[in-house]
This record gives sequence, structure tokens and C-alpha cells, in this order.
Amino acid sequence: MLLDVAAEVTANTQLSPDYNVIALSAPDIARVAQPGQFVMIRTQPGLDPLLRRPFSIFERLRDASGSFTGVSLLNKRVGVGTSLLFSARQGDRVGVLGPLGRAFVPVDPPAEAWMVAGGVGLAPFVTLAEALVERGTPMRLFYGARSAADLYYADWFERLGAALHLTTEDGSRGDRGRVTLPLLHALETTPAQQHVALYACGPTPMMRAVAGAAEHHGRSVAVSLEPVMGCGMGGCYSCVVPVRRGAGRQFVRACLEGPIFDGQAIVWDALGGH
Amino acid sequence: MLLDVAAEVTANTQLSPDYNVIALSAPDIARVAQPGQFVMIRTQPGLDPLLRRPFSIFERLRDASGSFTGVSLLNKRVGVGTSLLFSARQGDRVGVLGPLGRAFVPVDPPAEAWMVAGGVGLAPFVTLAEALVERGTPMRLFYGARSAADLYYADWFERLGAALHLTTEDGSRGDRGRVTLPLLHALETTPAQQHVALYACGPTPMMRAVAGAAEHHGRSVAVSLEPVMGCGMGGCYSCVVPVRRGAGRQFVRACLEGPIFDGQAIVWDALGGH
Amino acid sequence: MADLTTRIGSLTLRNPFIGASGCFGYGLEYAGAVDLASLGGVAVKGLFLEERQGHPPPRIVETPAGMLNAIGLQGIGVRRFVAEKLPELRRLGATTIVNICGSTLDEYCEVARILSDHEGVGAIELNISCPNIKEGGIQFGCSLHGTFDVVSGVRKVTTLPVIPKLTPNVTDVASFARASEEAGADAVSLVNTFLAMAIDVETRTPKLSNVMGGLSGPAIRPIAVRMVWECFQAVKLPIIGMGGIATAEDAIEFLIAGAAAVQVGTANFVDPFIWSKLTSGLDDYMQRHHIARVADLVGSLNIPAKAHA
Amino acid sequence: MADLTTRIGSLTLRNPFIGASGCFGYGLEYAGAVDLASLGGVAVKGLFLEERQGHPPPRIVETPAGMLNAIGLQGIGVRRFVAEKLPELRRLGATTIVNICGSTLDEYCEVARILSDHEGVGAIELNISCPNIKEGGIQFGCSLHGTFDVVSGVRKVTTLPVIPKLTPNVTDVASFARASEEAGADAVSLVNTFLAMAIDVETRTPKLSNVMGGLSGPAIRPIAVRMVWECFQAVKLPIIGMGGIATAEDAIEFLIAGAAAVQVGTANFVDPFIWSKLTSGLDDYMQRHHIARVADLVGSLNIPAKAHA
Ligand SMILES: Cc1cc2nc3c(=O)[nH]c(=O)nc-3n(C[C@H](O)[C@H](O)[C@H](O)COP(=O)(O)OP(=O)(O)OC[C@H]3O[C@@H](n4cnc5c(N)ncnc54)[C@H](O)[C@@H]3O)c2cc1C
Ligand SMILES: Cc1cc2nc3c(=O)[nH]c(=O)nc-3n(C[C@H](O)[C@H](O)[C@H](O)COP(=O)(O)OP(=O)(O)OC[C@H]3O[C@@H](n4cnc5c(N)ncnc54)[C@H](O)[C@@H]3O)c2cc1C
Ligand SMILES: Cc1cc2nc3c(=O)[nH]c(=O)nc-3n(C[C@H](O)[C@H](O)[C@H](O)COP(=O)(O)O)c2cc1C
Ligand SMILES: Cc1cc2nc3c(=O)[nH]c(=O)nc-3n(C[C@H](O)[C@H](O)[C@H](O)COP(=O)(O)O)c2cc1C
Ligand code: FES
Ligand code: FES
Repeated sequence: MLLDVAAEVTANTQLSPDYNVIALSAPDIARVAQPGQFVMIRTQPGLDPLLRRPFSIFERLRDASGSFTGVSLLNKRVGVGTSLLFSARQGDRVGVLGPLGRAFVPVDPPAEAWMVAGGVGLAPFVTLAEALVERGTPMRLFYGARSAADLYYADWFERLGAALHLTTEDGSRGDRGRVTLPLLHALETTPAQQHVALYACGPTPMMRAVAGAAEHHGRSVAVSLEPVMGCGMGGCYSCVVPVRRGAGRQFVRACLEGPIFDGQAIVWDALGGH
Repeated sequence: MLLDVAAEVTANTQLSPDYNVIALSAPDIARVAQPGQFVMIRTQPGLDPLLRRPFSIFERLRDASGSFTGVSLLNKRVGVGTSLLFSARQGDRVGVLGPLGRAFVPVDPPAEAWMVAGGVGLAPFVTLAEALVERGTPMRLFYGARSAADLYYADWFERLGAALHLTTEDGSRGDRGRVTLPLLHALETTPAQQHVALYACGPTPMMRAVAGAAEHHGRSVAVSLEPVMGCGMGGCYSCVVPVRRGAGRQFVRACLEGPIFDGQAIVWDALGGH
Repeated sequence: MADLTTRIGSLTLRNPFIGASGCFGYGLEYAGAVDLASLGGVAVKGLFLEERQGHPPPRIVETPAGMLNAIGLQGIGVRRFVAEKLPELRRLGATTIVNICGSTLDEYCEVARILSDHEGVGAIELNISCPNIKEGGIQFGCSLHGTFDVVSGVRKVTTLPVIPKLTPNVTDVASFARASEEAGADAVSLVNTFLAMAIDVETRTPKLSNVMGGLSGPAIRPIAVRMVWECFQAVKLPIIGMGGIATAEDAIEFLIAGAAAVQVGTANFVDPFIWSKLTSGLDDYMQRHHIARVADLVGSLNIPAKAHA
Repeated sequence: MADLTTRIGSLTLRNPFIGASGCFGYGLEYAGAVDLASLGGVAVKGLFLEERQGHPPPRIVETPAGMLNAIGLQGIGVRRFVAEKLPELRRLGATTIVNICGSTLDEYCEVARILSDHEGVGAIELNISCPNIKEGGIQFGCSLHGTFDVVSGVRKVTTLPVIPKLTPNVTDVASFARASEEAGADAVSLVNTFLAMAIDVETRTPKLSNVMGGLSGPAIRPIAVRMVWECFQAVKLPIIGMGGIATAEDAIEFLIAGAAAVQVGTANFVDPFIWSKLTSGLDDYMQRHHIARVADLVGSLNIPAKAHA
């Protein structure tokens, strides 16, 4: 069920000079949203910027009584639209179109779910983690960021029961270096008969590395890609991703057949853009 | 001295569903502004809207100690830019370019100054009235609006010592009908030897009527015109007004040679636009 | 409710609002947002005879009040279209306008023939104006003879309404409307996108993989309105106008300039629920101005005598 | 500080930033906002031999990320210009580019001759591209022969740099650059405005008294950049690029596309203090990218081999 809501900004929590969490009152979207789905955000009325911006649904917000009140976005300021969201004020209105795209498929126990997040790539994993907890699926979060201050919500995942494998580029928390290091270690030390489903979201090089490592260890991985999207609805063919089809490959629309893809199916060499 | 200030909105007082007074922190502009001058307002960053909007300087704001803190605008909501100013919030920033244009020339006693305002045409008269009070020039304000609720600041002028001649279309305050009625009456009942300088701002038909009446009674009138202005600085030639030059007539730039003009010099038939 | 129906040759549309080709997928993508039967029409993504991969990403870039696209006409080909999409479009009651492309005159004709053999095609829009691929017909669309040849060629092989879509990247668009009229077109649609480019100054490379792309969106509207007005004065054919329409008022501007119907592309990306706003906005306007039929609005621009020129 | 100077034929500009003709009055209007000597140049409002009244208002209308204008080349005529404005421009140290118009070839030549007899004219920009008046030279600018004739005609009567200003309202702008080169131009400038119109739907009349006007501003930038790139590949002449430049990054886009200098028009209306931002922005960029001279930036667009095409 597709909705377009002129949502009021109910809160804007700035986590750092370039990260914030913005809460939007859109209960109907929260109600139907599936793990890893996204919304197209109209950051401001008028024509500048013109196009909507795609964002993963970060949290599905509830009130005390547990009924849905809206969704939040984990926003990283990189350009005009994300800057508007970064400095949005309570009472501002933004257009929220969604929910859109294919969702993550949460695995059931005894399989383990390993989430691999780089920076803002954490966004789709809050909703996934909640779905996994419902199923009682054991979770691990491999989470890399620039420094300790940028490892947002790590404790939230821990409270939820996820085993944390944190890395920072400056070593200020967790291991120093790339998030793929602890992941590789875990892949090597985990017995083959233990079924593990991987989920990855982050910079393209990271997701590509995760897909490679997973393949090497015979594990499947679902990646959440971030191509430029003009419409989010299958109308414009701007968001295409090259996937293997038989011998050859094909450009498929990430807004319809993704943003969640089987990492092994992506032709990473041909994946341009972001 | 021309300034461009990214002024903070310090207050926004909504007077009615379509009128508001917006206070902008631009002390340097307040300091040098002359009666009837205008500013070009960039209502919002970005490209929508693209061009600045011209506004008379309504008040020159002072703090308790009497030093200038900024200027205010009397804004009437008619389109995209004025709507943004109508709903602007404290802390927003708007670009203020100015002061611009020719100023009113305040007369000295024993001459009387008669100000004729229609609706938002009141805007340039607060600064003029202050200049007249300094000179001790007797003032009258002929002020017409839709209804009593739209006769803003009338009492302020009264406190300053101006004799009020108010009219409303619905008769809810002052005489019912056009502001030109009490003006005509005053023109007829005032002895020719009493020197009177007229100043008019409002809808074009009103200013035209005032200019005609003044001419009929051998009085001069300074009108403040409102052509569309692309730049406010003489760069674009969009703001031209047809004025008599010898036998013929000529298009002159209202942003440089106006917005204040000798009402008799305007070729009203050829004055298009607003 | 005013009468919003409008005629494009033999085709009667429920209202003047058509989903623009390439901005509305195959129509079905939007069935969840809007009842396709409530639209004036659905212009589907440009189709060649065969499937096409299109250009590699990045395929779009936002520009001031507009966007560039160089999709490269990725598509499933006309055969898969008639097999997989057309029946569903029929079932949903869509008035389907099929936008077709060709590398050669024969390909245009072959695609048109195949479409003519199937139920549910309302009209054929000849894309002779895609700026983004060499073989996209632009070599036809930029030459008066080429335009005449494609239109008259396709005219011969189908009884469906034939609507050449004109490029704005020419000196005199009206002459292309005239050539289309002489060649037997039932209508013309304009404008396709403006050839344009954007450069990433940090890498000093084009922002689009295809280097150049087509500019669409509100930015181009004033040029498109001018071209529709020029064509309206030049030909008797009905005109389908487009270019930057984002509100009912924008659409009315095109109707007044001479368009009998309009397509909406880029704005549909921003607001897939725009269609009911367009129809109700037009209805309000017509009632307010006591205009009974869309036809009474079409080309109703009046130009005052230059009083003080 | 990087070396921001750039050469347009025999003329060396302090930096690539020129006030666009018709958007900068006669330059003097802006002397209070910017030191004219700090600009690369000042292109003054288009001048005929005689004074002109121009079109009645309304003369402009805002459009999405742009504006239409139909000023109608109101101006004081070349004789009053050289008498009343030129001396002051010299005194202020401005590099003055005089934009000239003509109803006939002879008028262009006569205006050029008069300018050549006076000190302080840096170059002559031939306005053969004003879309707003019949006799504004557009009949020259839209024909290759006309362009050739005006350029070679004016070339004969002056030793000043001759810079024809090209219209974007043609199918192949590069061919006009070539015709200019063959005719002996020292440079070309582009683009002038795009012919366009806007309609007041309430009155169903044009929003401009002249019906049509020229579209300028950020909206047109992607088309203008494309045209500059096309001309850069077609001719050896220096190019003065313009069309929607509002930031240093926009200007750099034009330089990378092949412009040796740029003009800024509409954006100067919005921000008359833009000039120092443009120069410092370019300086920062060149230092960050270790680009010593503007010339090293001009036309430096690199087009990657289509990896996955
Ligand atoms: C499915 C999906 C989910 C996403 N989830 C999040 C999220 O949860 N949090 C978050 O901060 N970001 C997320 N992104 C990335 C986000 O969409 C971009 O950062 C944003 O569009 C940038 O817009 P801008 O105006 O700030 O940048 P600009 O550079 O000004 O944008 C210019 C154009 O490029 C596009 N663009 C620029 N960067 C990206 C990018 N990285 N990915 C896709 N399009 C881009 C914009 O949409 C716009 O069309 C997601 C992207 C996708 C496709
Ligand atoms: C010297 C001067 C002083 C003014 N002082 C005031 C004032 O004190 N308070 C006030 O409320 N208004 C004032 N105006 C009118 C004000 O500039 C317009 O109401 C405003 O520009 C409308 O902008 P918009 O975006 O809301 O309307 P839109 O219709 O969206 O504007 C579209 C374009 O038309 C122009 N425009 C529209 N209406 C007018 C108009 N009436 N006059 C001039 N340009 C117009 C706009 O500037 C813009 O370029 C003044 C105008 C001038 C020339
Ligand atoms: C992403 C995209 C894809 C397009 N694909 C096609 C196409 O396949 N065939 C065609 O004739 N026009 C195509 N167009 C042009 C549009 O149909 C329309 O002519 C143009 O976008 C102007 O309308 P707009 O400003 O409302 O988008 C495309 C436009 C866009 C933005
Ligand atoms: C109000 C206005 C007046 C103009 N007058 C002239 C002119 O007299 N001669 C000319 O060659 N170009 C004229 N132009 C075109 C500009 O010089 C420039 O080519 C065009 O506006 C594109 O640049 P911009 O987008 O930076 O404004 C005018 C443009 C505007 C907006
Ligand atoms: S974003 Fe338009 S098709 Fe995917
Ligand atoms: S507003 Fe531009 S010249 Fe007056």
C-alpha cells in the first residue's frame, strides 16, 4: 500500500556535525513498513531541490501505548537535500512517499543473522533487527565507522541481544580498521554446518568486499544498494543495477527489484554511480 | 552606501490572514535608510524563488538605548515570496539588499504634509512621518482599507500627531468608501495660500486619482510606484515607468529615478504592470 | 464537473492528462498510485523491435528546476510488450499510447505493424526526438525529410493514430509540425527533452555516463509553451503539449497555448499522486471561468494590441 | 593566489568574470557594489546607433529557476554612450566590452566605427541573437550567411576584438561558431537567451507585453554548457560562455567545457556582490587542484571510455 504523507517533523536529534535522526509523523507508513524498505523524501516544498531523495526507514516509532506514530530517518549530510533534513526544525513538513522496495528476508533460528554496516549503512538494520528478535534469531552486528563518536545506536543493538563487532578507522572504539576484518575472522572461525545469513549495507566497496568474502565461504548475503533514484517507483529507469541473468547480465531497477539484492547476483564491476 | 545583509528574523507579527510585519536585524541598513526608500529581499536561499522582491522599509527599529537594531517590513501576502515572508519564523534568515531608490523629500513648516495611503501603501509613510515630526511639519494621514481590522498603525500615526482621515470599504471605521473622498473634500476646503505637499502610495488607480485631484487643485504630489523589479539597481531595465520628457515621454527606471515620482510627470495611461 | 474530455484525432481522451513516455514506466508501475482508467492516457516507455539494455548509470542528474536523463531507451522490445504488458493495460482500462523508436525507417514500420495487430493500442507516438542515442531517431527528428519519411512510412502500415514527437533542439519547430501534417500525422506531441550536459568539476568528467542527456522539468516550461504556441499557429493538427508541467495551472498554460492534451513526466516522479490534483484543478478553473469544454480553452490565448509600443 | 588572468584574442582579462550585457546596465550602476576594475570585464547593455525606448512593461517574468525578459533593447544609443558613459568606465579602470545591435549590416558597421574612434573600448560584442525584437539582428544570428556577413563586415571597419554573440535557438550552434571563425571573429560568446513565453491563465494573455521573451538563469545552464562544449570542439576561437552561472562551481563547469571567460547576468540581479565570491571560489578551486593558470582549466573535460556500455 503506497502512501504520500505531508509528515510533520516531530524531532530532530543531531548526532554529530553531519549525522542526525529525524522523526516524522507518518503512522500509516510505519504500520505497513517492512524491514529494509525505503521512502522517497521531498525535503522542502517548491522546486529546489526538485526530486525526492531515497532514505531507508530507520525506526518505526511507537507511542507509550505501542501504537505507531511515525518513522525516523538516519540522515547523513552530503548535499542539498540531506542538508535540509539535517537542519530541519520541529513543525517543518516533509513529504514522505512509501514504503517502497523489496524488504529484507529475516532468517529463522537456528540460522544466525549477521548484519554488516558501514557508517550510515546502519539505517536499514534497526527494522531488520526487530524482525529477527521476534523470530528469536541470534544476531551479530559488524559495524564500522570513522570513530567511536560515529558508532550510533550500537548499544541499542546490544540491548536487543546482538553480539557486537565494532571497528573504527581511528581505533577509538572496537578494532582499528575496516569492518570486514572482524567479519572475515568470524567467517573463518564459524563451522560450515552453522547456517548464517549475511546482510550488508554501506559504501559500495564494503558491500562488494562482504559479498566476495561471503561467496568465498559459501554464505549468501543480502546487500542494500544505494543507486541514484529519480522516482523510486519504477517509472524512470535511473536506478538500474547490473545483475547476472543466465550467461549475460541485465540492468534491473533497484527501486522495484531492490534495494535489497543477492550480493552474488550483482555484477560489481559494472556497478557505477555511488 | 549599499549593503547586503543576511538578516535574522527577530519577530513576525501577523496582523491579519494576509498582512504581517516582519522585523529583520539589519542595523546598518536602518542607520542609513531615508524615508520611502526600499530594499530587495531574498526571501529564501536556493533558487525558488529566484529573484529578490522589493519592499519599502516600514520601520527603522531601535533598541531601548535608541540605537538602530534593524528594519521591519509591512508585508501583504500575494504570491510565493510574500507567502514565505508571511510564514517566516524567528531565526530564519532573509537577504536584505539596500537601502535603494530615491527618498521622499519631507516638507518644512508652515507647509502641511498630507499622506495618502491605500492598504499596504501605508508602508513608506512611517519613515516619512518620523522625518516630518523632526521638522515639526503638520501632518495628515488619509488612509483607506477594506475594513477597520485592516487599518494598521492608524493609532501610531495619531500618537505622532497626524490628523487621521480614515476610510473603509465596509464602513466599519471612518467613512465608507474610497480614501480619495476625504482627500477631495480636504483639497476643496483648504485655502490656496496654505502650502500643502501630498505623498501617495497604494494601488495604481488610487495614486492616479490622487495625482489628478492634486493637479486639479494646483498641488504637487509625490507618488511611490510599484513596478516589477528584477534587480533594484538599474541593471535590468525591467522597472521602467513612462514619464513626460518635453513633448514626448520616456521610460525611466523606477529603482534609480524612483520609486518616488512627481505624480504629474507620470504618463498614467502608459503605466502598465501593477 | 466540467467536460474534461478532449480529442486527439479519432481518439477521445477522458481528460487531457497523459503520463509522459519514459516517465511512467509501462504504466503498470503506477497502478498502485492511480487508477490508470482515470487518466487521459498512458504513454509507455519508448520501444524498439528488440530488447535494449540502455546506458550504464549514472543515468540522471538533477539540475536547477529540472533533470538530465540519458537512460538510453532501456526496454523490453515491442513483442514482449504486447505479450506481457498490453493485456494488463487493457484490463485496467488504460488508454495506451505506445511510444516507438527505430534505428531505421523499416524498424519504425515493423514495430507499428506489430502494434496494429493487437487490441488495446490507442495511438502510436513516434519518438524521433530522443537526444540520448545516436540511433534513436534523432537523425529523423532533426531533418524535415526524415520526419516526413518516418511519418508517411508508418502512416502507410497502420490505421492507428500516428503522433510524431518533435524535438525542441531545432531552429524552427513549427516547420517540423508542418512536415508531420503533410505526411499524414493525426497529431504532434512536443517537446521532447533539450540536449544538455552537466560536469562534475571535482573529477572534470561528465555527470552522465552518456556525456549528454535530455533536460526536462519545470526549467524548460517557458520554452515548451512557446513552441506549442508556434506549432498551434502553423498546423491544424491537434497538439499534445509537454515540458515542465507540475501543476494544473501549468497544464492550463499549455492548453491556452494550443495543446489539446498534455503529458506530464518529471513532475510525476516528484508526485505520483499528481493526477487527481491536475483534473480537479482544471475542473475548478473551467467552472470558475465558465468554460464548458476543453476545446473552448485550447488555443484561446488572446494577444492585446500593443497599446503603448 | 592562482593566476586568474585569461585571454580573449588580443584582450587580457584580470579574471574570467564578465558582467553580462543587459544585466549590468552600463556598468556604472554597479560601481557602488563592486570595483569595476576588479572584474574581468563589463559587457554593457546592447547599443544601437540611436536611442531606443524599448518595450512597454511588463518586461520580465520569473519562471522556474529562471526569468523571461523582453526589454526591447532600451538604450541611449552609441553616441551618448561614448560621450556620457565611456569616459567614466575608463576612469574606473573597467575593461569594457560593448554589446552592439543593428537593424542593418550598415548600422552594425557604423556603431563599430564610432566605438573604434574612442579610447576605452576593450572589445565589441555583436548582438546578433536578441530574441525580443524583429530588427535586433536575430535574422542575422539565425542564418549562417547572415552571421558571416555581419562578422566580416564589422571585422573590416575595426581593429577591436570582434565577438559575435550566438543564439541558442538553432539546431547546430557549432556551425555558427565556425561561420564566425571563418568571418574573422576574435572570439564567440554564447549563449544569449532562449525564446520562450509565459501565459497568465486568469486573463489568458501573455505575461510579457512583447508576448515572447528570452529565458535566462540557472534553468538554462545545462543546455548552455552543452553548447559551449560543442563549440569548443568545433572552433579554435576563444569562447565566452554564459547561461545560468550563479556560483564559482557553475563558472568552472563552463571553463572545463571550453570557455576561456564567462559572463554572469541573471545571478547578478540576485546578488550584486557575487563577483568577489566568484573570484575567490575559482582561486580556491585552482589551488586545491593545483591548476596554475585558467588556460589549463579551459576545455579540460575528460570523457572516460564507456566501460560498461
Ligand atoms: C534505497 C536507498 C536508501 C538510502 N538510505 C539512506 C539513509 O538511510 N540515510 C542517508 O543518509 N542516506 C541514504 N541514502 C542515500 C541518500 O539518498 C543520499 O545521500 C541523498 O539522496 C543525497 O541527496 P542530497 O541532495 O543531499 O545530495 P546531492 O548530491 O545534492 O543529490 C544530488 C542527486 O544525487 C542523488 N544522490 C546523491 N548521493 C546519493 C547516494 N549516496 N545515494 C543515492 N542517491 C544519491 C540525490 O538523490 C539527488 O538526486 C539512501 C539511498 C538509497 C537509494
Ligand atoms: C518599491 C516597491 C516597494 C514595495 N513595498 C512593498 C511593501 O512595503 N509591502 C508589500 O507587501 N509589498 C510591497 N511591494 C510589492 C511587492 O514587491 C510585491 O508584492 C512582491 O514582489 C510580490 O512577490 P510574490 O513572490 O509574493 O508575488 P509573485 O506574483 O509570485 O511574484 C512574481 C513576480 O512579480 C513581481 N511582483 C508581483 N506583484 C508585484 C507588485 N505588486 N509590485 C512589484 N512587483 C510585483 C515579484 O517581485 C516577482 O518578480 C513593493 C514593490 C515595490 C516596487
Ligand atoms: C527519465 C526520462 C525518460 C524519458 N524517456 C522518453 C522516451 O522513452 N520516449 C520519449 O519520447 N520521451 C521520453 N522522455 C521525455 C518525456 O516524455 C517528456 O517529453 C519530457 O520529459 C518533457 O516533459 P516533462 O518536463 O514533464 O518531464 C523521457 C524523459 C525523462 C525525464
Ligand atoms: C534583462 C536582460 C537583458 C538582456 N539584454 C541583453 C542585451 O542587451 N544584449 C545581449 O547580448 N544579451 C542580453 N541579455 C542576455 C544576457 O547577456 C545573457 O546572455 C543571458 O541572460 C544568459 O546569461 P544568464 O543566465 O547569466 O543571465 C539580457 C538578459 C537579461 C536577463
Ligand atoms: S528510481 Fe525511477 S525507476 Fe527506479
Ligand atoms: S529593477 Fe532592474 S533596472 Fe530597475
